[in-house]
Amino acid sequence: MRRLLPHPLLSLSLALLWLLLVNEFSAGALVLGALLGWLIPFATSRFWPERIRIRHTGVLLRFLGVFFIDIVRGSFLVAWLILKGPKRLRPAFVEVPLALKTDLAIGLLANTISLTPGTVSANLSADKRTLIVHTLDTGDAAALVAEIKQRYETPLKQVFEEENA
Amino acid sequence: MMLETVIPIAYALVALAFLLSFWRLIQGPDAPDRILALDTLYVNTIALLVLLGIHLGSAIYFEAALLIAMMGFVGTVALCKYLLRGDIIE
Amino acid sequence: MIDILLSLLILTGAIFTLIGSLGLARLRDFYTRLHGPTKATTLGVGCLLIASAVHFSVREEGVSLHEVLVTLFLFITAPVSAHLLAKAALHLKVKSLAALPAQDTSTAPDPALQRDPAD
Amino acid sequence: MEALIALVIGVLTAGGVFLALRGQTFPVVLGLTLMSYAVNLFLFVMGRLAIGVPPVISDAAQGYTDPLPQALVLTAIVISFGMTAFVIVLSLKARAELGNDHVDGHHEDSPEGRH
Amino acid sequence: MNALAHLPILPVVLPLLIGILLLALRSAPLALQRGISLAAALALIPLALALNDATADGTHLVYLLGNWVAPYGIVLVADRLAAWMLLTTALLAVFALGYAVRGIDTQGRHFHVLFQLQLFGLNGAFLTGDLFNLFVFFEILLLASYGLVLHGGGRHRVKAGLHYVVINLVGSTLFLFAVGTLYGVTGTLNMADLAVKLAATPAEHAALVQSAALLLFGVFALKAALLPLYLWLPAAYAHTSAPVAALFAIMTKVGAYSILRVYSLMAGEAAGPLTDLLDAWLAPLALITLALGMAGAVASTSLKQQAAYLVVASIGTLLLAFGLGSAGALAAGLYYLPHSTFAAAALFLLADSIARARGERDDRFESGPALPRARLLGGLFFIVAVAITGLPPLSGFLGKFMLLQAALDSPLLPWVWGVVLVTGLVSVIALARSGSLLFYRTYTAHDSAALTSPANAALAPVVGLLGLLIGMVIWAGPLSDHAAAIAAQLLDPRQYIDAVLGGRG
Amino acid sequence: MTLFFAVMTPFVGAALVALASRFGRSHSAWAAGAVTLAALALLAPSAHLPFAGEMLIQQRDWIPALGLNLSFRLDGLALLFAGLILGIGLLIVLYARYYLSERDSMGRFYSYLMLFMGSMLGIVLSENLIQLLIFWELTSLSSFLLISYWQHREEARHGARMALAVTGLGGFAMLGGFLLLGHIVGSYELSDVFASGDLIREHPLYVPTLLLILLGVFTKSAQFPFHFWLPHAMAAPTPVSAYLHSATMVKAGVFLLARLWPVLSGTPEWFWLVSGAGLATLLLGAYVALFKHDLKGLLAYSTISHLGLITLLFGLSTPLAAVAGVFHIINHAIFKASLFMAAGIIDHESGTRDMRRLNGLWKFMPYTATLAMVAAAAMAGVPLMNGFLSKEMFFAEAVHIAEGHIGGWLLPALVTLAGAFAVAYSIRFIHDVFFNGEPVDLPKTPHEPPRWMKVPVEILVVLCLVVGIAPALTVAPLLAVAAEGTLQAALPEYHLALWHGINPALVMSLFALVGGALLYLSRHPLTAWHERTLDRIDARIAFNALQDGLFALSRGITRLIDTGSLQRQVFLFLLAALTLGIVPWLANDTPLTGNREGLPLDAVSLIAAGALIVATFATVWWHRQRFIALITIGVVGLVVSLAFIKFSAPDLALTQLSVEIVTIVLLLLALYFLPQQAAPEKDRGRVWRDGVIALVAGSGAAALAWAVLTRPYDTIAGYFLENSKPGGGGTNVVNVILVDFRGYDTLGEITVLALAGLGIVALLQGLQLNAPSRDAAGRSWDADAHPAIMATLTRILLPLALLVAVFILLRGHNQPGGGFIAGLITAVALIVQYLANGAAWTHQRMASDSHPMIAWGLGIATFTGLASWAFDHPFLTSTFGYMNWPVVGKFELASAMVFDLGVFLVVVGATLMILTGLGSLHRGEPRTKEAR
Ligand code: NA
Ligand code: NA
Repeated sequence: MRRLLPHPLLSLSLALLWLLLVNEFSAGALVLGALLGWLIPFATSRFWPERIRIRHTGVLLRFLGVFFIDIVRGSFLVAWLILKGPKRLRPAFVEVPLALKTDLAIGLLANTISLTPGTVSANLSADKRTLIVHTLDTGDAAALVAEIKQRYETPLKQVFEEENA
Repeated sequence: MMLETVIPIAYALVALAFLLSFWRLIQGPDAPDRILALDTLYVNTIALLVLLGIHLGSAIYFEAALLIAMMGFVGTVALCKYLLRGDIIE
Repeated sequence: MIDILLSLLILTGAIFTLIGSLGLARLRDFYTRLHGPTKATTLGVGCLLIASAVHFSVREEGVSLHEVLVTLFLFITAPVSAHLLAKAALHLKVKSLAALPAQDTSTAPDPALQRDPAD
Repeated sequence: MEALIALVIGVLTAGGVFLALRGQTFPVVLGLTLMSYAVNLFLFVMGRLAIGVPPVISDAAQGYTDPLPQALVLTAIVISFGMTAFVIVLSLKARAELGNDHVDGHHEDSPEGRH
Repeated sequence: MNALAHLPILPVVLPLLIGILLLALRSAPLALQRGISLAAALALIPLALALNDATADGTHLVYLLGNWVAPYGIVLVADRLAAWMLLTTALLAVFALGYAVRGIDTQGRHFHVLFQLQLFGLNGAFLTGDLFNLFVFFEILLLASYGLVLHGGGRHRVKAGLHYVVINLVGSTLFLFAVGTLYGVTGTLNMADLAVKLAATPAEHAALVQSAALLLFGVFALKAALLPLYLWLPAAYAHTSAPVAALFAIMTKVGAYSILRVYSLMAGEAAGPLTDLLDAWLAPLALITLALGMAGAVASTSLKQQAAYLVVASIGTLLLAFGLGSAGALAAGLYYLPHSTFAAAALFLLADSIARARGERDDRFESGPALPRARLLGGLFFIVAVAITGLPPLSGFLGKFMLLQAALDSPLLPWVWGVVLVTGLVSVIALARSGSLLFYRTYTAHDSAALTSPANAALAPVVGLLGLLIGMVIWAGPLSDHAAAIAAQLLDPRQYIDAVLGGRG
Repeated sequence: MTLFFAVMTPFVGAALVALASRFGRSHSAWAAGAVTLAALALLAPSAHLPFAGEMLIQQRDWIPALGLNLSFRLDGLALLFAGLILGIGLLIVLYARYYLSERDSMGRFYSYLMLFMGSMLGIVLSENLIQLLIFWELTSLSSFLLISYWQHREEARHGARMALAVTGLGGFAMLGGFLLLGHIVGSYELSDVFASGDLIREHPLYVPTLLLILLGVFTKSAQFPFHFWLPHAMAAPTPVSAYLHSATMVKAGVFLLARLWPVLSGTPEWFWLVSGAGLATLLLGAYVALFKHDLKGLLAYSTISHLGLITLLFGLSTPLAAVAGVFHIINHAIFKASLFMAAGIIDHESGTRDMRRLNGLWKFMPYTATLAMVAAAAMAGVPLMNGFLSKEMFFAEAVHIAEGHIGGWLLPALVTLAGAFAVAYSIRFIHDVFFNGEPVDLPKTPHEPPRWMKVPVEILVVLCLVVGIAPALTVAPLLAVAAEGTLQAALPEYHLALWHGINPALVMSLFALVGGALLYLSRHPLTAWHERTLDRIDARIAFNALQDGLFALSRGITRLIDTGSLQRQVFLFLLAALTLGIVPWLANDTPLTGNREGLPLDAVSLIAAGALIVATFATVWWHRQRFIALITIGVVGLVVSLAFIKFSAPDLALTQLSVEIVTIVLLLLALYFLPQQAAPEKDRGRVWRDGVIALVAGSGAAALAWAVLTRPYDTIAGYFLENSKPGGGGTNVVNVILVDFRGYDTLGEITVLALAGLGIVALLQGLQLNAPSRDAAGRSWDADAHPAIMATLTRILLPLALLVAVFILLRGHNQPGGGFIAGLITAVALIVQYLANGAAWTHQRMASDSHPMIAWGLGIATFTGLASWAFDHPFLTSTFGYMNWPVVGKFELASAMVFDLGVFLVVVGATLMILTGLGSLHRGEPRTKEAR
């Protein structure tokens, strides 16, 4: 089973995306989508040997909600800051110590940070223990770090890294 | 119709965005600025294509937008990797 | 009604697109310029794509959702691009309004990680 | 619009020609690339300009543009891609064999950048 | 359709298939690869002969690719000229390959694949009836030739190769500009259809179509190495490996062929604004090319370089014949074409054996060690030199004789005779000097072990090519009659047009 | 075809002789003798014909359309020459057997000699002028081989090359002359030419024809001013000199004078040119001969002089002079061959030919001396010798011609003077060698030669005497038929006898004899004067200067043009293209602008075009800051794609976008190994020049585009739009064109791509480049080879991108997309893996060898094309059909889709092959620690 269907989640997503892609919800499209959903992960399984496990679906959904809201929030904030003028900005580099261990989770966190209000993840230390984040306008660096850890890192850790769901 | 007034305005805004990005690309001053500007130009182009699609009522521009999204990313990655490592495939 | 929604989406999208580029053009160091395109432009294009999806779903029979794919793509790639750009800028020590991070461990001249200068 | 396109083709050609006449391999490659843009555009517009009438058969179409130049340009793009790739690698080979990146293997014009 | 109906495509498809097969078999034993490659090249000869036979009575074999009629689909057109070119190519290929399989083919990768695809490109170019498809096959044969010209590498080869590649890339760009313009005016790409449409071009487009047609001529002139566009040739030919240089003897002829093919159709006697378009250009430029090529041959400092310049000179002679344009001159050129191809190939192959036999002196014109098997090498050199200088009794003399005779009616008579005769003499002087330096002014080598004695198998292709030249002398009657028949067909483009368009023109 | 076989015998013999030498030295001599005899035997049965007043002509078609046939003629003149060639040839064969030393290759010598003999025979027996010319040139070639026989000697090499150059010049000129002659007459057959004498002489092309032919004659027969090669040809072994430079090759020129005498002579042009050259040569040769210290040099100039005499006789244009000319040809051949052989014996036995060292040989070789004396007497024109007879006739004709002309004494006086010099050098030849004191420091002690070396000389000397004493009994019939053959008319009245009474000719002979003796006596002051003055004038210097000039000029021109500069080549090509493109506009008054309505301009297009233009300029401006130029060229590509989209070409846009990125990746890969920046150009002039040509080229392209875009046109496109769906089964017409209507183009195009990949693989073999350890600013590279965030997230993109690729591939036939774009997307998706994770990581996960993929792709495409043969359709005929499956529903299957799959595979394979090949270039393995 594992060898025949290495990434069921991915297969499902791909089949779904196929339907989006062909922009058509016919039986034929579904058959082909399913076929591709099986075939592509199968063909690329060597690129992605470890299986992704999602432990807390609820946490994930909540995280996604926060994420989307924060994107919008972040965009408005950045827009406002841009319009307000460059002179008012208080940019800074902030180091965020990481509790996450896996590359996938770290990557997702970094992406999340970049898409959400006023922050862009700029660099990951070689030991993968610290993420350097650039913020556009910040007063309290420690508060920002705390917010990042609480809002994004914790749920990500729960979803992707916590043993024994 | 409302769309017929909105779309030209949108065109103008996106075109202006395109110009600003291009200005940054020419202006620099550093290589990352120019890469960022090129990346932004790609995204601006997607916006233009989406507008064009709505305007002309044609879905034919969708693949181009999709491809621009993909290719723009690859270009940016390659350019950055070059700045970081020189050897982009090592 | 749909027209209003569409118009709103289109306008919002276009404005965000513009603001992103405006930030790129106006802000005064690379790191701050990075924020505009990463967020505002991405959202702007997202809005336009949604507008497109709505437009085609309404005008033609059947739902048109393939625009979601482009959006998804952008949302995955934009932060990666931003990250790499920032990383490159830090590596090049591009001048910054904020103090550059004190000791960047990954770019430190670790002899074990250095290439042999002879080659 | 036709004048604008002609202008664009002209500028691309001029830029390509100027770079193709440079002494180092890299600008020559850039020049060839610009020239191929120019000629691809040129070949394409030989089917005349048309907006919103792609050559995809459908009942709703109000008209079609000339598909033949498009097919030709596609072929031309692919071929020039292969050619460009080849000339890029060849320029590296020349760099290795000639010791510098001048197209004639000269030393005087190229103090080797900062390598 | 019977088997004969597919005949025109066979010389194209065969080398393609063999190329693919050899690519798949790239790890197979070398002997197998060589055997397949040689067998395929040999097989092209009967195919070409069959095509010559099928077209001898004036038939145009028109092959509708994809079963689409002209001018919409791409057609292959096998007429006397195409068949003649195919035969020349096939014969040349066998001997070039026969030389290569003695070890040069292993100096780099993919020699046989590139070689077969080169033949694919050449044969395709000779058979196509479509101008854009001609471009495509030009690119195939060029890219294959890039690979071949660089085969084995080395400083000089790479530099010459780079020049060859870049100048041809610029040439390809111009090709597209020209084809594009012609399409933009006529809306068609089929050469027969183009001929019909161009002949009917109204006067208000005159300069435009002339401009396009002349730009196209520029491209062909570059490939053919006509003045002032021959500068890529000497270095490229002199520095590449011998079998490749030998095969390249046909490369310039592709340009010459294209000039003949395209302008016999588009710029003949009743061609509207294109009537006699090339008259003012071709012959005068060919004359100067001949003169400058010969100057280069005289000035050369090594045998391969000299051979390369002699190729330039021969292309001057050939294009002079085409430029004069009369039936007699065309026939002379068409007889001279295989001759100059085989003679140049023989010289390149022989030069390689000589260079090896001379050790570190290579093929440079300087006193060197006495050669192993000097009699044999010297004798062959003498015969090749006689051939390439156009001295009696070999075919070069007959070709030039035909040309000079045909020039009697030309207003350029004094120029043609003057240049052809004087360059003939100059080539004799130059080659006498070369032979004297290489074979006569020798010293006894201290270390004769360093000299490679040429094997019989290495000289066999040279002998074979010389055999072809002798054959061209013995059967000069029928061959020159056939050349005249080709010329007659070319001078009556209506036949071609009717055959292709089937009255739709 | 006996004549043909007679001519061919020596050619075939050449090979036999070479072969025979393998069995022993003298075998080749025997073989050569046998070959010569065989040729004689082939001619013998026909030899009586001329004497019976008949002529033998044998013809066979060769290239009838060109008037070039194998045709042979045996008339009196031909017979005489054939006899001389073969007869003297036989003696030479015998003589050379003993002359050549152990170190000389007999086989080679005789082989060359046979080649030469055949060529000569061909000349004299030819009925067709062009065929004659072919043999004429063959004599030049074979004599080159003979003269250079002792190739290790510099003078042999130079002498041979000079002879070849001069006679080659003549040969090419004569080709022109014969072509004109053939043009005038309408045939190259001598019979036709002889029948057209008046036509020829009255034709406007007569003078050029004559000049060209005479150039051939004069060079071959060493007439002034082309005489200088002959003495240098004396570097050949003496048998060669005896044969070529007395009896045969140099006689080819006078043979031709004789042969064409009936049609070309009799005009003032002929008279002045031929007799003028002859007289000058006669005098010059005789004069110089006296002062040569080299035995063979003396004979060479003597030969020149006698050839001048013969030429002069033919120039005089009277039948009697012509008869005398033919007679002297015979006599000269006999005595000069014997003299050369005698000189060869002396050289052979004493080791030198220098007359300053050779003295008193009479004591050592009295027999040879006697033979030499008889032959020399013939050369001097002493009575009782054959030379006397023809010289008498010559003097008589000189007087006859001069009669009645003002200054008529001049010609007789000059020829008498020449006669006196001939006597003087003949005396010198004898006295200086056989008497005149003791030999000086000879390398060998001389003695008589071997028996058989003398025999040929004896035979010839006997002939000198016999002919001289009893001409009417010996030579008369032969002379008569030969003269008849020359004149192609009845013979004039003449009388061959020793004694004609006391007449002006006899007086002149006496004057010559006495004057010659006086000249010889005063030789010391004369020599001193000569060496101070005229000796310094040497035509060879002029020839060498001419030849050096030719080489210098050629080198100069070639260096000037071919500088090995690519920039110049590109420049010239552009210049040529611009000229070709512009000239028609100057020659016609075609308006640039047509009358087609255009599209209105819009702001977005204007902005995009503006960006493109600025980006192009930026690329040019920054081409030395290469990384930046890459970014700006990226903008250019983007806007070009936008233009494709704007003007309804989505397929193009997709392709352009994908290619653009792959190209940038390629350029980045390359840039790593190239200098990051280039120094500014020093040559401002070149920048301006290139700027101007770029401007003109750009304007030209723009004008061309404008001219077309403003004109209406008819196109075959309608057919594609109509037939795409019903005929090709696809609604995306562009794709249907690509895979169906013009699938053959596409097959070619993917072959190009495959070739690019293969060519690059071949190029990369053995190519290793030093990886720079620092970037352009001197910073060391970032240590993080594979940033984790990029690596992780790009892995998600791979399946996504592949999904898109499949989508694009499958829909291509009906919507924008297709194999090519899908292939590029796939390749790019995989390349991103290389970018993010490195080559080693990626290669653990996929096959690193792309060859099979390319082979499969090309194979699939080709076999899809071939499959149509099975259905009796031409190559690449497509088919399609609609399937209806349960659940799936109706869908289309088209063979063109399979073809497109082939395209896809080739694109993926080739692109990966190129990129990964480039990515693995740096020397050795990367030294960074692998992240994983
Ligand atoms: Na003496
Ligand atoms: Na397509």
